[in-house]
Amino acid sequence: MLIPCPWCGDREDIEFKYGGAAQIAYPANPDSADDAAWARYVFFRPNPKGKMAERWVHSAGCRRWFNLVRDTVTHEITPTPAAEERR
Amino acid sequence: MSRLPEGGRIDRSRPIRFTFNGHTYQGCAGDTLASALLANDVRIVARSVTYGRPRGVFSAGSEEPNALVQVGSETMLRATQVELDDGLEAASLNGKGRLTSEPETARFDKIYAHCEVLVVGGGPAGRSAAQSAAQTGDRVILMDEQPLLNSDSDGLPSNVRVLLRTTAFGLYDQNLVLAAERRADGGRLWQIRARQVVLATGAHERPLVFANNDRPGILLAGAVRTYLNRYGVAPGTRGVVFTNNDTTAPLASDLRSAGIAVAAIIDIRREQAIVDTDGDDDGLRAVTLAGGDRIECDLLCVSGGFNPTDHLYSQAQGKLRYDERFACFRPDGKLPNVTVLGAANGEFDFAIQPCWLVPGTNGDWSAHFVDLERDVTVADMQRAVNAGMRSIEHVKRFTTIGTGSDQGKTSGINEVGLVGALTGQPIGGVGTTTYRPPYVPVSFALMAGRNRGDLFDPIRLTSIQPWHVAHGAVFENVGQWKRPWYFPRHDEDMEGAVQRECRAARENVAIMDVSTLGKIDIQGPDAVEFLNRIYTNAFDTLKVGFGRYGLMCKADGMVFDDGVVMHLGPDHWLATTTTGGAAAVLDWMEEWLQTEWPELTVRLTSVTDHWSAVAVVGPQSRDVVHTLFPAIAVDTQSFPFMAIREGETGGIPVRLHRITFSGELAYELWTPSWYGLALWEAVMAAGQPLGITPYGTEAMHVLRAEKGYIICGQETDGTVTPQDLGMGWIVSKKKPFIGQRSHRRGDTRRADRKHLVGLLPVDGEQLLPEGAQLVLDENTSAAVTMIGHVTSSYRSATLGRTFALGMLQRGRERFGTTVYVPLNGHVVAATVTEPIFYDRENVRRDS
Amino acid sequence: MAEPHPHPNHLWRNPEPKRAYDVVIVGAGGHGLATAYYLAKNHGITNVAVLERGWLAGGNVARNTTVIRSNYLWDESAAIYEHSLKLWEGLSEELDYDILFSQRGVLNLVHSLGDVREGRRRVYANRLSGIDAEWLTAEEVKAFCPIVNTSPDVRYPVMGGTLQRRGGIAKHDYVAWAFARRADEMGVDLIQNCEVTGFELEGNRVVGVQTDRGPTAAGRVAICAAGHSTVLASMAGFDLPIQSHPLQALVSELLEPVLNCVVMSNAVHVYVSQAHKGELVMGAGIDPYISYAQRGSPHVIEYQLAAAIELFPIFSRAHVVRTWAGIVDVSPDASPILGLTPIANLFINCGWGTGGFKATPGAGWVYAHTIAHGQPHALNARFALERFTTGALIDEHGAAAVAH
Amino acid sequence: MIAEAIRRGALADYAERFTTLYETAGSSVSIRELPFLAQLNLRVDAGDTAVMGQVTDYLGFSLPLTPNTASQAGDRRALWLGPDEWLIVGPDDQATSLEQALRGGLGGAVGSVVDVSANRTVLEIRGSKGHDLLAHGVPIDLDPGAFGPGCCAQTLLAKAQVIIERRDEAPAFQLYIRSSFASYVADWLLDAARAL
Repeated sequence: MLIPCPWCGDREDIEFKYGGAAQIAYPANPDSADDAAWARYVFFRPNPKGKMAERWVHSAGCRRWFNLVRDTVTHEITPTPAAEERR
Repeated sequence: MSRLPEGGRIDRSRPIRFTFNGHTYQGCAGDTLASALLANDVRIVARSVTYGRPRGVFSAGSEEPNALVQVGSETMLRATQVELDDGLEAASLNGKGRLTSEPETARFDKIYAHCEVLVVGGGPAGRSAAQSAAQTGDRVILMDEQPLLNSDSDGLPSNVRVLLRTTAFGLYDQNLVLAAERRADGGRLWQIRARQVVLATGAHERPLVFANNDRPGILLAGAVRTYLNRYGVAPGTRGVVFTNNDTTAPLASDLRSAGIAVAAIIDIRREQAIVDTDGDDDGLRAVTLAGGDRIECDLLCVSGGFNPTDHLYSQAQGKLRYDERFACFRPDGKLPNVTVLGAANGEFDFAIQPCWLVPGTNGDWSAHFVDLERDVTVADMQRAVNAGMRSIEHVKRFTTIGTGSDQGKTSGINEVGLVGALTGQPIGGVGTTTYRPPYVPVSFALMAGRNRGDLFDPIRLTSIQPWHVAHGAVFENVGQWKRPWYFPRHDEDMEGAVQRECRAARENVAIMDVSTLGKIDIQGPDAVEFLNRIYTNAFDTLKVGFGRYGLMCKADGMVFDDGVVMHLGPDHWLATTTTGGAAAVLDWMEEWLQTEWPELTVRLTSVTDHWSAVAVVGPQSRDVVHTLFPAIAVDTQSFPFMAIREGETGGIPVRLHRITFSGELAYELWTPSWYGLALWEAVMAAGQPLGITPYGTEAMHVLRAEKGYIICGQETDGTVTPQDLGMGWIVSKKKPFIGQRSHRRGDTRRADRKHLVGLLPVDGEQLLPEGAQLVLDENTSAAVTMIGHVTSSYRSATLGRTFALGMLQRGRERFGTTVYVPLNGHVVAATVTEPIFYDRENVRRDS
Repeated sequence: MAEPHPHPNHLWRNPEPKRAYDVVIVGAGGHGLATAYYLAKNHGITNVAVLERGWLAGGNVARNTTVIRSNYLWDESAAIYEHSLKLWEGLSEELDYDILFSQRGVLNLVHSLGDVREGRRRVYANRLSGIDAEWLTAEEVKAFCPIVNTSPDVRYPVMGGTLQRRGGIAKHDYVAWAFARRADEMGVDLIQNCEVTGFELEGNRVVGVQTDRGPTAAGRVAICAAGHSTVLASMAGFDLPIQSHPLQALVSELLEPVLNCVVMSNAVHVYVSQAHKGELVMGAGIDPYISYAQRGSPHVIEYQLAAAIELFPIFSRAHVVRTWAGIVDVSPDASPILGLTPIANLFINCGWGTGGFKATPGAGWVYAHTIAHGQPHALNARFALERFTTGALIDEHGAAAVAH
Repeated sequence: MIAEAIRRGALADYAERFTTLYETAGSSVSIRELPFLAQLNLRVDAGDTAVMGQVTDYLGFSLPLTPNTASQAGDRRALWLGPDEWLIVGPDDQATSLEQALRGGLGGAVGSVVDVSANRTVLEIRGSKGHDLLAHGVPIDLDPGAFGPGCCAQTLLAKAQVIIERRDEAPAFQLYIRSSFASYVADWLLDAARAL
C-alpha cells in the first residue's frame, strides 16, 4: 500500500508501522474503571469491515503518528482533515 | 527441417546449436526453444503429469500448458518463452519440476521505478497508448514480455522507457506493479509505482474441447500463425483448422503460402465438428469428423474464441462480466487509475458461436482435455458436478483444474462454460475463479533478490567489532546485532572460556562491549512526569549526575523492558534499554508521547549508534579507571554507585557511569562511536598489568544471574508482572504508570501466581536445562502438574556449583523446599531459594 | 493410467433453508462443518443448518497451509490441540474419506539462544503433557531433513529444532468436504450463498437469524466465522477482542519429491511442506494491518521467499504460481475464544489466528459439546471471553511465537 | 585538532572496496565515506516564530519548513526531519560550536539539542549511475523531477533506515546511515553495483 504521510507525502507501507484503530482514549481515571471497562481499553478495538479510522506512524521517516481512513475491503485510503490528530 | 525458406523475425545468419533430451539441434537467433524444436520436427516436448500422454508445443507464449522443460537448474520453463542460446541444454519434464542443488551462479536483482504511466503490453494498442501518454512529457514505461515489440519500436520518444522480456505479474494496491525481467545472467524484479496503469495485455486464444484434443500437432490457431510468420517455421505439413469463429480466416492462406496443405476447415458455425483424433508416438495423424469422415493431417489448428487477458485487472479487484457477443469475460466498470485497452478490454471484431464441448463418438468424456497441464478432463468435471458441486471454486478444487503453473490461462474460460453447461447455469452467473498474483510463475530466487546470505537481514556491528574478530570471539546473534558470546583462548571450550571470564570479573577485572544497549535522549520540562508514567518506579528524587534502574510494563501489566535512566542535567535524561528492545521501547515512548500525552513537552532522540559503551567490571576496575582518568576521584564517596562523571583519556571524550550488571564494582565508559575502538584499546592497555579479560554475553548472563538480575525476555515472557519477579519494591504506589491498573485485576492478584525463585540442584554438578519444567512430585510416571520452569541455568565458577533461576507457582512460599525437574528418563531434585546467590548485601557493588 | 479418484460419488445436497432449526451455525468453514458433524454424531442434534454466505469451505480452510501439530506451550492449549490431533488420527476412517492426513513430522527450527530456550521449554512441557516432542540438535535436524541448510555460516544459523513426529498435514478441502458429507448424510442442511444479516433477539436471548434469503428461527446459534466474527458479533450487539489480518500463503508448481516433512521457522516466518501431489505450500508472516481483502503486501512474500532460500537453498528455482491471503482472526493472547457470549443461546468460536486448521476436529468437537450442553467442555472452559476481564490469558505469543 | 589516530569512521575498512568499485564501474559511480561530520539533532516548535527567528540568527540561516527539504549557508546545512525536528550538519569539529549556537538560538525555550555526530556516518554516492544504484534499494522516487537539489528524505535503503540528500545539480547523493548499519549498507551497495 501507499500510505499518505501528512508530512512526507505518499510512501510505501514498508516505511510505516501500523497503530490500529484511531481515537481510542486512555481512560481518564484508570483506577475508577472496573475490570470490564479496563479490559475494554486494553484488549478491545474496532475491527470494521469497510471504512476504518486508524493510526499509522512513519517509523522510517519523520516518526510522526497520524490518522487516516482506510477501507479494509478495498484498501482505498482517504486522508482525513484531522490527519495530524495522532490519537 | 520445417524451417521455411524465408520470413520470420529470426536471424538466419546466426545459427545456434542446442541440445534437447541429449540430441543436438540447430536453431537461429531469435528462436524460442519451442520454435526451434518445431523447426527440427521435434513434436513431443513433454509428457503429461497424470496420464503420461505425449504433449507438444501448444501455444507461442506464456500461456503454454504443455511444453514444460528443464534447462540446467532452471525447472518448469515454458519452451515457448525460452530464448535460444548457444549451448542451451534442455530436457523434457513430465509436468513436475526437478529442483537441483547446484551452486548459485545466476544473479537476481531488484529495482524500484516510478512513472506517471505504465503501459503493460507492447502491441499496437499499448504502443499507441505509450506514445500519446509521452506527449505530455510524463515518464512512461512500456513493458512487454517478448524480446521484441510486436509493433514498430522505432520513433518512441525518449521519455518512454521500454522494458522487454519483462512480464508484469502483479498489480497491487495503489498501482504497484511487480514485473519479472528475464536477463541473460538471471533476472530482475521490477517494483513500479505508476500513477496510471494502462493494461494492453491482449487476449488469450482458447482451444476447443473434443476427444483426444491433446495430441502433439494440435496447436492454437493463432500460435500457428506466430510460428509461420514470426519464426518462419512450419509446425506441420498437412493442416486442418477447427474453429468456431472468424479470426481463423487468414490462417488458410498463411498455411498455404508456407507450403502446408490445408486438408479441411471445420467450422462449428457450419455445424461441422471434429469428434476425435488419431495419432501415434509422434503425435497427431488424423482427425475424425462428426459423421465419421477421417482426414489425415499432422497439424490441427484450433480456435474456440478469445479470453481478454485481464489477470492484472482482476487481481486488483476489477470486476468482470460475461460478454455474450464475444463469448468472453471482459472488464466491467473501472478501477481507479487503471485503464484497460484493446483486446484486454474485450474490444474485438469477430463473429463467434460459443462452443464449450464437442461430444465424442461413444459417450466417453475421459479424453476430452480441458486443462492440459493438470490433465483434467470433462469426465472429471462431471464427477464434481454429480457429487453436488455447483460453485466454480469447488469444481476447481475437486478436479485441480486451473491449478497448474499456467494457472489455467487456456483452460479457465472453458471450465466456466463447461460448469455452466453441466449445471444448467448461465455462464455469467457461474463467474470466473479468482485471479491471484503472479500472472506468470516467478522463481523464489527472483523474489528474494539480493536479500540472501549476509544481506538476508542487516548485520549490526559495534565500532569495536574489528577487535573482537581479531581476538577470536565467537559471536551470538542478538536481534540483528552480532555480539561476542565468549572469547576462547587456544583450545578452550565454551565452558572453560566462560568460567575464566566470570572469574576475571569477580576476582580482578574484565571488560565487555555493551554498545548495543538502546539509548534514548530525553529532554524537556515534563521529562520527569513522562518517565514516571512510562516506568513503574518514580524519578522525581533522582539528582542530576545519577542514574536509576527502571522497569516498564505494557498496559496489560506485564513486564516489557528495563534499563538504567540517567539524569544528565536540568530537563535532560537518557534512558537505556535492552539490546533487543531498543527500537520497540523508542516506538512505545513516542506513541504515548505523541498520541496520548501531547500535553507533555518532551523530546526523544535515539542515540543508540552515537555511543560506544565499554563495561569495566571487577574489584580492580577502579584501578583501571583511575589509570585512565587520573583527574577523576574514583573512591566510593567521590564517585558512588549510580553516579555519572565526564572525563577524557588520551584525547578520547568519555562519560563514565558507575553502573553494574554483574553485581561487582563496575563502570560503563561511553564515548562517541568514532572513538569506540580507541577507548576499548585504551582500557585493555590500562588493564593489561591486572590481566584484564574480555568477556562475552554468556559470562554476562552468568554474572547477572548469580546476583538474581533478570533479563527481560528470559525470565519474562509477556506473562510476568513485576510482583511475580519479587520486584514489588520498584512498583510505585504513589503515582500512575502504564499497566498499573492491570495489577489490580483478579488474575494478577492471585496468590498462586508463579514467582521468580532460585534453584539449587541438590547435586551441585547437575546443570538443569533451561526450559525444563518443575513439578512437586518426584514420581513422574503418572500425569504430573507442571508448576513452573527453569528460566536461566549456569555453572558458576564463583559458587563452585550449578544454579538456576526459575518461575515457580507460589515460589516465594516454597523457599527451602524441594522441587523436581523431570528430564529425559530421570528426575533431578533442586532446592528452592531466594533468587540471589551472590553478595546479597551489595557490599561488592557499593564498595 | 488414470489416477484413482479420491472422492465419493456424492458429497452433499443443496437444500433450501427451512424456517426453523434447533441449531443454526453461521459459517460453513472447517470449524462450522466439524461442529455440525459432531452435533449430529455426538449429541444427536441433526435439525441443524450451516449457513454460508459464499461457497462452502471457501474461507480460511481453503487458504491455509494445512500444518497439523499439538505442541503448544501452555497446558490448556496443548490439551485442546492434542485432543484435536487424536481426532485427526482417526478421521479418514471415521469420515470414510481419505483426507490425505500424513504424519510426516513437524520440525520447528530455532536460530537464537532465546529460541533454543523457548523451544526446549516447550519440549519439556509437551513431554510431561503426554505429547510427543523431541529436541534436535542442528546435526539431528540435518539428519531428519537433509535439505535444511545447517551451515554455521548463514545469517541466522540453525541452532536446533523441536520435532513432533505425529504432526503433519492433511488436504484442507477434503477435510471440510468429508465433514460436510457426513453432516449432510445425518440430516444437517448445508446452505450456501446465504448470508446472515442480523440476529433475532428476545431480550437477551437469541431466537433466530436474518439472512439475505429470509429469516430462520433457531434454538441456538453458533458463530463460526473466523475473520468475520466481529462483524457478526456487532450485529448481535456484543464486542470481541479480535482483529482481522491478512495472512498470506503461496504455492509452487508441482515438483518431484524434495521435502519430507513440515518445516517451520518462527524467527524468519517460514513454514513449508510439500503437498502429496508435489507442490510446495508455504505461509508467510501476518500483514500488520486490518483487512478483509484476502490479499496482502508483496514485500511480505519477498521476505518470506528470501528466508525460504536461506533455509533451503534447493528451493531457489522453485516458482511461485499463486499467492493469496486468508483473513485470520487474531486475539490478544493468540489463543482462541470458544464458549458462551453475553447473549443467551448464542455461542462463539473464534480467535484461532493462524492455528485454526489444525484445531478443526477438536474445536468442532468441543464447540458441539458447548452448544449441546449450553456450557463449555473442560477442554475449552479456560478459553472463555471472560478471561480478558480477569486477565487470565493463555498467552501463546512468547513461547509459540508464531502459532502456525 | 583531534588526533586522527584515535577516531575511526564506521566504514574505515571499506575505502579500498570503494576504490575498486569506481574502477570497475568505469567511473560511472563512486562511493566514499565522509566521516566525522558534525551532526546535531534539533527539536523546536516551528510555530514559535520568535524562537525560530533566534535560531536563524544564531545559525546564520533559517531552518527549512517544507518537509523533506534542506537549507544551507556556507558549510552548514539543516535537513528537515519532522515538523519540529531538524538535523543540523556541519564540518568536522564544529559539533560544539553548533551545539552552542543552537542552544543560544533556543535561548531557554522549549526544545532539544542532541549531539548525534557519531550516530550516523555519511556516504556520498556520485556519478551518472548513482541514481540507478540507489533505485535498487530505495523505494522513493529519486528522479531529479521529484527529488531535486535541496531535497532530503528519510526512507529505507534495503532494510536500513537512511536519510538521503541531494545537495545540488551534481549527480550526487549523501546517505546518512546509522553507524551500526553502515557495513550492511556498504555491502549492499557494493553488491547492487554489480547489477549496474
